[in-house]
Amino acid sequence: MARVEGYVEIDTERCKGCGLCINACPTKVLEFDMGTFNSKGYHPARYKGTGCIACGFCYMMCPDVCITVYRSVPATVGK
Amino acid sequence: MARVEGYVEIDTERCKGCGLCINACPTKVLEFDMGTFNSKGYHPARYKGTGCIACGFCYMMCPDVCITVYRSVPATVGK
Amino acid sequence: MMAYHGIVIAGFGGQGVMLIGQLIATAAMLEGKHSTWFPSYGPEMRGGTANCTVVVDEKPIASPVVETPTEVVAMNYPSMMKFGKVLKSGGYLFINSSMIHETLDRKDIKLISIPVNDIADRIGNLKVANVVMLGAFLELTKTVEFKSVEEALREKLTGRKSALLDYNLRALEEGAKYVRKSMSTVG
Amino acid sequence: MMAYHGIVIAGFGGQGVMLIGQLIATAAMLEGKHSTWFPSYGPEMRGGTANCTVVVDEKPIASPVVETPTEVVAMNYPSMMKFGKVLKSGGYLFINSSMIHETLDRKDIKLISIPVNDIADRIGNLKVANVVMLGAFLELTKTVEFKSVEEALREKLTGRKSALLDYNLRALEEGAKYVRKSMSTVG
Amino acid sequence: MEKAIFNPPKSLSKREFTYCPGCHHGIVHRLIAEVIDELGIREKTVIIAPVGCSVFAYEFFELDGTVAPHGRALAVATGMKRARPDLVVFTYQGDGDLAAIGTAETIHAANRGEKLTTIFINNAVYGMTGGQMAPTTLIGQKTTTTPYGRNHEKDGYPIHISEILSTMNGVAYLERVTVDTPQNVRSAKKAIKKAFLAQIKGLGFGLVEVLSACPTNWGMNPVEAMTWLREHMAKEFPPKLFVDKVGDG
Amino acid sequence: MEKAIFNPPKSLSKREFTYCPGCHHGIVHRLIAEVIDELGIREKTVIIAPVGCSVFAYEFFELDGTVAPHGRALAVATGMKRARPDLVVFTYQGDGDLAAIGTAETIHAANRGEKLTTIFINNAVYGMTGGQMAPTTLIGQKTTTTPYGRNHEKDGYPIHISEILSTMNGVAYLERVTVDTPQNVRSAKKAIKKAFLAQIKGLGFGLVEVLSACPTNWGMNPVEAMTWLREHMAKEFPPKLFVDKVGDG
Amino acid sequence: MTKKIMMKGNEAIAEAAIRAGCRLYFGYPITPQSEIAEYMARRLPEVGGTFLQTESEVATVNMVYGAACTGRRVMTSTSSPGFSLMQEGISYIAGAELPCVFVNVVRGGPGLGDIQPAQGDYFQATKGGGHGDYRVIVLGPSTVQEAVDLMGLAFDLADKYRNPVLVLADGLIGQMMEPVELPEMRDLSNLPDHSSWALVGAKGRKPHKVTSFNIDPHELEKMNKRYQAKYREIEKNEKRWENYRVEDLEYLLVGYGTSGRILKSVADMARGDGIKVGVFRPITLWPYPYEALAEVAEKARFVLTVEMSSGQMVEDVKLALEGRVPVYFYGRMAGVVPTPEEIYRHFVKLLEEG
Amino acid sequence: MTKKIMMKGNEAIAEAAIRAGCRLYFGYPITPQSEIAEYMARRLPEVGGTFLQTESEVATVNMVYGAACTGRRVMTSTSSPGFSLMQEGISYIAGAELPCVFVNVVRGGPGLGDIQPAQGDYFQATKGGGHGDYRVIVLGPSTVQEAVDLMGLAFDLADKYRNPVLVLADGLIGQMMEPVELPEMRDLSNLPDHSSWALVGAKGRKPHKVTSFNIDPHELEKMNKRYQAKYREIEKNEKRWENYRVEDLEYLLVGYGTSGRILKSVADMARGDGIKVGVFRPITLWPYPYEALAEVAEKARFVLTVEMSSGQMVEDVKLALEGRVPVYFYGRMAGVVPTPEEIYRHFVKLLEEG
Ligand SMILES: Cc1ncc(C[n+]2csc(CCOP(=O)(O)OP(=O)(O)O)c2C)c(N)n1
Ligand SMILES: Cc1ncc(C[n+]2csc(CCOP(=O)(O)OP(=O)(O)O)c2C)c(N)n1
Ligand code: SF4
Ligand code: SF4
Ligand code: SF4
Ligand code: SF4
Ligand code: SF4
Ligand code: SF4
Ligand SMILES: [Mg+2]
Ligand SMILES: [Mg+2]
Repeated sequence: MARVEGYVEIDTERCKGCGLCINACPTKVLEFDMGTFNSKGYHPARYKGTGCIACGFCYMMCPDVCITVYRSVPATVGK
Repeated sequence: MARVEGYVEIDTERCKGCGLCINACPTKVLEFDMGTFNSKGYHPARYKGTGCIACGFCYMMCPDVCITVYRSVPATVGK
Repeated sequence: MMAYHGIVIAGFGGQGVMLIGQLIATAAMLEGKHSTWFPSYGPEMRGGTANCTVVVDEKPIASPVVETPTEVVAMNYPSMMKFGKVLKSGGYLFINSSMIHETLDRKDIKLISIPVNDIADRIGNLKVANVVMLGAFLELTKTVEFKSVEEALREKLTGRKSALLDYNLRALEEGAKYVRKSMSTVG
Repeated sequence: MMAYHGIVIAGFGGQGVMLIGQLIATAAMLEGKHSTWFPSYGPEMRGGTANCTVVVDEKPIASPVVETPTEVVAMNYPSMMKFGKVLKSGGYLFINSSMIHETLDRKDIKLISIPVNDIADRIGNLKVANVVMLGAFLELTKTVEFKSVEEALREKLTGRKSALLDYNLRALEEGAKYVRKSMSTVG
Repeated sequence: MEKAIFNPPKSLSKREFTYCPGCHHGIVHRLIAEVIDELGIREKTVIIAPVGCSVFAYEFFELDGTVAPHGRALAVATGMKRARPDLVVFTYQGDGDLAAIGTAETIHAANRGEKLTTIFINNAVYGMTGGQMAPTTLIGQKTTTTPYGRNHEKDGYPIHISEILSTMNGVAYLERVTVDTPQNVRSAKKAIKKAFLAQIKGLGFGLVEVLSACPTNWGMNPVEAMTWLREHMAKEFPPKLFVDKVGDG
Repeated sequence: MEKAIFNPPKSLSKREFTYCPGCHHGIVHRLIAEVIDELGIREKTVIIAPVGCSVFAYEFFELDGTVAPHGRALAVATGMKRARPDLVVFTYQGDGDLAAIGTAETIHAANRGEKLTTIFINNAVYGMTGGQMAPTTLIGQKTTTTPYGRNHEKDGYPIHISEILSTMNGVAYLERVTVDTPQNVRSAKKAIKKAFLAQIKGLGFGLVEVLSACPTNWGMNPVEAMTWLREHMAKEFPPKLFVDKVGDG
Repeated sequence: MTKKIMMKGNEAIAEAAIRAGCRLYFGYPITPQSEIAEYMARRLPEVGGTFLQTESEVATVNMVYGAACTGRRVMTSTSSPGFSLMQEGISYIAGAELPCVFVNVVRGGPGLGDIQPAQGDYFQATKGGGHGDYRVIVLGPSTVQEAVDLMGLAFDLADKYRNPVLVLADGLIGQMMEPVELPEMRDLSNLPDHSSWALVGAKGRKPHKVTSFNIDPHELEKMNKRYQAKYREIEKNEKRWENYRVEDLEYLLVGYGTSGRILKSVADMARGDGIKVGVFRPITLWPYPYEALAEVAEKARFVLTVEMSSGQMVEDVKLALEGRVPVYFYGRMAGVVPTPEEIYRHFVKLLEEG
Repeated sequence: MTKKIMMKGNEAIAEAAIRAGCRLYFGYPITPQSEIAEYMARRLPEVGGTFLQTESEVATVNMVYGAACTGRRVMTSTSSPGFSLMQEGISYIAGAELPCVFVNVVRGGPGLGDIQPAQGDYFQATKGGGHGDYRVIVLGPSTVQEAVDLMGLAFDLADKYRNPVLVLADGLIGQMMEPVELPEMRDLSNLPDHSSWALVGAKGRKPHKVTSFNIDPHELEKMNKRYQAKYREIEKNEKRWENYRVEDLEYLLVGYGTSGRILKSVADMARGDGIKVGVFRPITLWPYPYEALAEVAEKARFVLTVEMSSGQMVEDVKLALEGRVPVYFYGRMAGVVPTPEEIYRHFVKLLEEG
């Protein structure tokens, strides 16, 4: 069966850099954005850009409701 | 075996006429003294005078600690 | 009759002193008078001493408490000793002579002894001893009228309790009768 | 140097603003001066904004609160905006330029920008960024002497923490050095 | 020669009880005093009385004593015992006191395993204040605040304090007893003794729940009340040994 | 075409949480909001926030709400529900709030079988006030008021609220859960839904105890805290379904 | 005119509350006011209301908080120790601006004290027994009839100002029987509308939040200023008192509640002896009728304040008079009710002493 | 002279209590005073004392009651809402005449309020937040050093009078750090002897009974008279205050605790401008130093009272002055601490208006 393709949007201003999403992601496609501080002073989480399977684990573990997970309809329609 | 002989003393001023001793006495040798009121306005309990076996039931059930139970040394020494 | 009555009614809990106080106060109200009733209990949970203060007046009652009662009803010995002392000079002291065998050493009051338990026993219901006392009380003090107390009794004794009404009415009457008969003995 | 200092030190929780305030107050005490330190926290449980007020004076301090601080240390942008505004005219505003990229639009104050995070990073311990700031602060305001702060640090960092002493002493010095070098740029 | 074989214990004071005729409070007082006499601890025992019909209990014993605010006897006892661990401290509490307003103090003293003893008088009613519903009032039971009978939808269920406490590590002795017959009085006394021993031996918290009659507020004579206790209360609250870390001897 | 398959529930307000990074309070808030969305009860649901780190919870939901005095959320909720039985009322409470100062209110609301739902955040510590011992603090755990580790002789034992409540007739749903993995988050959500259903169906009191991490006061990073929760807290407080009168479907 | 009936104060208070539209009662028994709860337990189910006996007074006050959040009329009653336990909750209720009614039937204190009538809780009632700057409207009835009337007023004021109202009675008012006339039943559909703030589900509107909390002191100060403005408004509108035989007074007696009523007997006695004595009886204890008192007291040679306490309201009397008239005090404590005679004796002694 | 150290007010209070011989602490955490409990938890075991974190403030106050029954020095500390919950217990403690010490580190109210420094609990503290006629000795420190000194005094007064003593601080005193000198450790064997009444087992003597209860109002009134006699004695002996630059004053500022201390800055500012301003700072809030205040205030054109409340102590100022000097009030509420500058601006406005 074809692997589901997905992607996530992270509200980086809301993010507190706790890392629970990164820890939970089975495909390891999330990371800290070490290059920026948000206005609260945290390094927010960021999607590496590919490899998300839209499992929702990151959403489920995020204590600050920063993450929206999308399921893309396979390939046909562009991002 | 000879039946134990006993007798009871009742502090009639303390008595509230609840009847629990009378109810508990296995030999039915206690009764209300209907002829008098104590200063609290109750008919106190009274020992009929004979038949007590010094079982202590009346003492045990009396909520107002009015009763002292004596065991007489059989017959020899008078009351 | 005087307009103001400050009455203390006292006895053991269970002797019905509260009830007769309430009957007087209610009867007064029915007559368009002002009245107050106020209870007081001793330290015992139940069965201890209890008393109530009833004030009846033609005008609004400022103080429901009474320092020197105009009448005292004592259903037992401790009550007589306690409240007999503060009774106003010239006032009535009603005592339950079924239970009080001593008398109070005061010459300036009117002492009325009524064997209310015995009378009630004769009526057939020991519980109305208090109402016997009330009958005696009313007969002498005229605080309120008998018919007002009867009305108050009728209002109180409804439903299952209505069976008791007759006993109470008899008691009222017997109490009154007793003092009428023994009037001559009153100092 | 003036005798009275009313200093506000502000930043995120975790940036160590409370500690440097305490170090100033303690150093002042060691010099026989009077001092007070008072903290204030934002609504967040942790990691929110926090600030403290330090007063140093030659005479007993009546008010530990300060309406118009003589010096403000702002470790982040919101702190600069909030406390920069109330800084006394002619006062010092120290800002952490590692995190604050804007400046405050006031001409009547002395604005000192120090990239304390970067300096601390260079020293090898990001946690001493606050002490870098303290070094800069002392170098310019002379509120207390360096050696008193060193003494305060030595008292604070005992046991397991004594390993950190060197980092802190370096940080103090680097902060001071940085402003000495950039002195010429101060308006 | 004659011998008084049953007579008032020394640890009781001479004051007459203020309880109603036939009230079980008096029986339990006597048992406590006997136990204190037998353990020889009168001179180091302190009683904490509750607010309830037994509010005067601190006067009824020949012991140092005080009366706690309603429901707080176990907090007062905790403070006292922590201040003077050498004392034997016990509380005497009704169901309103211990299981309604004092719930938190009861649960936490027990859960902490305070070295204290509690005699808990469960009479399914608020005696002192004139017969209102207690937390232990039975379903269907009429009281002045459940004039139509206790209804679990409106008034909730009877609370089972001993069952609750039985889940706790801190409890060293816990038993529910009755004093409705001479035999049961004897067992109740044994339980009370063990609840004191749990404290004296430093094992933890000891509590004896005594199902007790309140003839006055139940509207029964003392003998009827005994029967009602047996036939109704003991059904809802079965006498039982819940915890015994004291053992025998 | 793309579809947001996981996105913030409507019953949450837009306000950012004031919790520390990695604090589980936020996860549980989201679950509650999802459940309210799914049950379609947002417009008749009222939240009672506690005093504790979640004191702002009444601002975090798009619901009518209030904050109760510390420990009294279930009394406030009882008053509200009795006044308006048509509302869905829930409390959200910490371990200090629900199991220390609020013990009596908790026990009696549950025992009465109030038609209420409670989400109980057990994080073994007083978060808001800076990490003091909670009634649920583990033996040996260091907190600011047990600087030498909790010692049962001095500080008592951890209290097991769910075990206590499980003895009560009034309880219709009772489960202890964790939110330490996506799978457990999913189960926790189911439990929360059932605790609401217990209320909605009029069955009685529903409570879900959520073992939660307090990284800040535990002195760990959020990921370490998860592990500690699993390895220590869940040993003392095993996740378990205690009471389910709701059934399936 | 409705018929007069003989009623115990406590029961009259309960019935008056029901007639004022109260359908929610939460309470924990305590002498000398348990008859209020008992009456409610019997009567509320008859009118579709809800009675709940709570586990404690702490629970009670918070249940009242919760019920008041819905905007429905709710009350509780207690006596001194129980009222002390409610102080935290009352502070919250005042801060959250919730309308509700408390009755404290005061007994002898401090501590467990006794169960007799007293007035030792005046400070607690009027100056705020709880923490923070808040006010409770306090009404002090002196007869059973007035207790009935003030219960209705209490609910109306609570609703009007979204503020807790306390009826401060004493054991005598609670326990005594007097003839009363009861008001008609209020039409429930006609009670004040609280839909703009009540918590009843955020249906088709923004959520309502009820709170006494704000972490930002400047925001919290704004809330406090709102409360204070309301309190000034109440002070302006709601002061109530009774003057008795004050027209030509030379001496003034001041008392509230039971002692206030007893003072009328004292005034009558004095006037019987030709001494012109009047009585000022505050009915609202907060807001205190300072100006009205000052006005009648100006003419007095001295003022004698009588309380069933060690002297609490007397501070308000002094605040009203600011030293312009000598203020004396006579009190009985701990449940002892002074008789008119003893007060009069004390008054005469003061007269004679100069 | 002992060495000065920099200490947080809360910790200094705790250490001062220990040095005063307190070995028993019961408490429930609440901001802004939890450091007292935390310090005690760490420190008491070191000196053989007992720390217990309680399940609530209601439990706390009753544990204090129980511990105090043994005659040992015991204390607790809390902040506003927690102190409200203790009111019933404090009334019992006062009635039972038990010595013990309370600390209330006041925060913004009412209700949940906030956690910033405030003085809104003055009425509750000084007029009796609980029921009945009782008094608590109330001490109001204005610096960390004074908090230390008053803790020692608090224990001594508690023992001397067998009465609860309250140290009424505010969040600023609790949270701030200042240099302090600590007293020496008290010799525990030398503390006051309570063996004549304490509950420690009736060994070879009649049982002791500790109680606030008497069912007979006349007996209870006797107990109350005993309390009142003691209160008069305390009023006679224990009033304390500070005068600051009052010798030649033309205007007087009055404040206690934190606001009292801030007023000294205001007086300095005014004197800088040539205006002769003095400050009166009561240290005992009960008994209130009425006479001392009246004495310095007589000379003033007006008095300005400043509090971190809506105006509570100002009533005592008015009671002291009885209208002889105009009394104005300036207050900030809810946790806002006024600055010397804003107070001075207000003062100048009054000057100009008046
Ligand atoms: C704070 C407080 N609330 C209420 C009361 C009134 N009160 C006195 S005893 C009591 C309950 C008594 O019932 P229980 O504890 O079961 O004891 P019992 O009289 O049945 O032995 C109550 C509610 C009080 N004294 N103090
Ligand atoms: C009467 C009262 N006592 C104490 C406090 C202080 N206080 C606020 S929150 C809290 C405990 C918080 O712990 P918990 O309930 O476990 O919630 P958490 O912060 O851990 O989520 C305490 C003691 C208070 N606000 N009110
Ligand atoms: S949805 Fe799943 S795969 Fe995608 S980022 Fe989140 S956790 Fe990773
Ligand atoms: S879980 Fe949420 S808050 Fe934490 S790092 Fe990820 S996006 Fe940020
Ligand atoms: S001792 Fe036994 S036999 Fe004797 S009177 Fe008592 S109960 Fe009856
Ligand atoms: S049991 Fe005691 S109180 Fe009752 S009747 Fe017998 S002697 Fe009297
Ligand atoms: S009321 Fe009940 S519990 Fe109280 S003394 Fe009487 S019988 Fe005993
Ligand atoms: S202190 Fe703990 S419980 Fe509170 S917000 Fe922070 S992590 Fe969460
Ligand atoms: Mg009971
Ligand atoms: Mg917690």
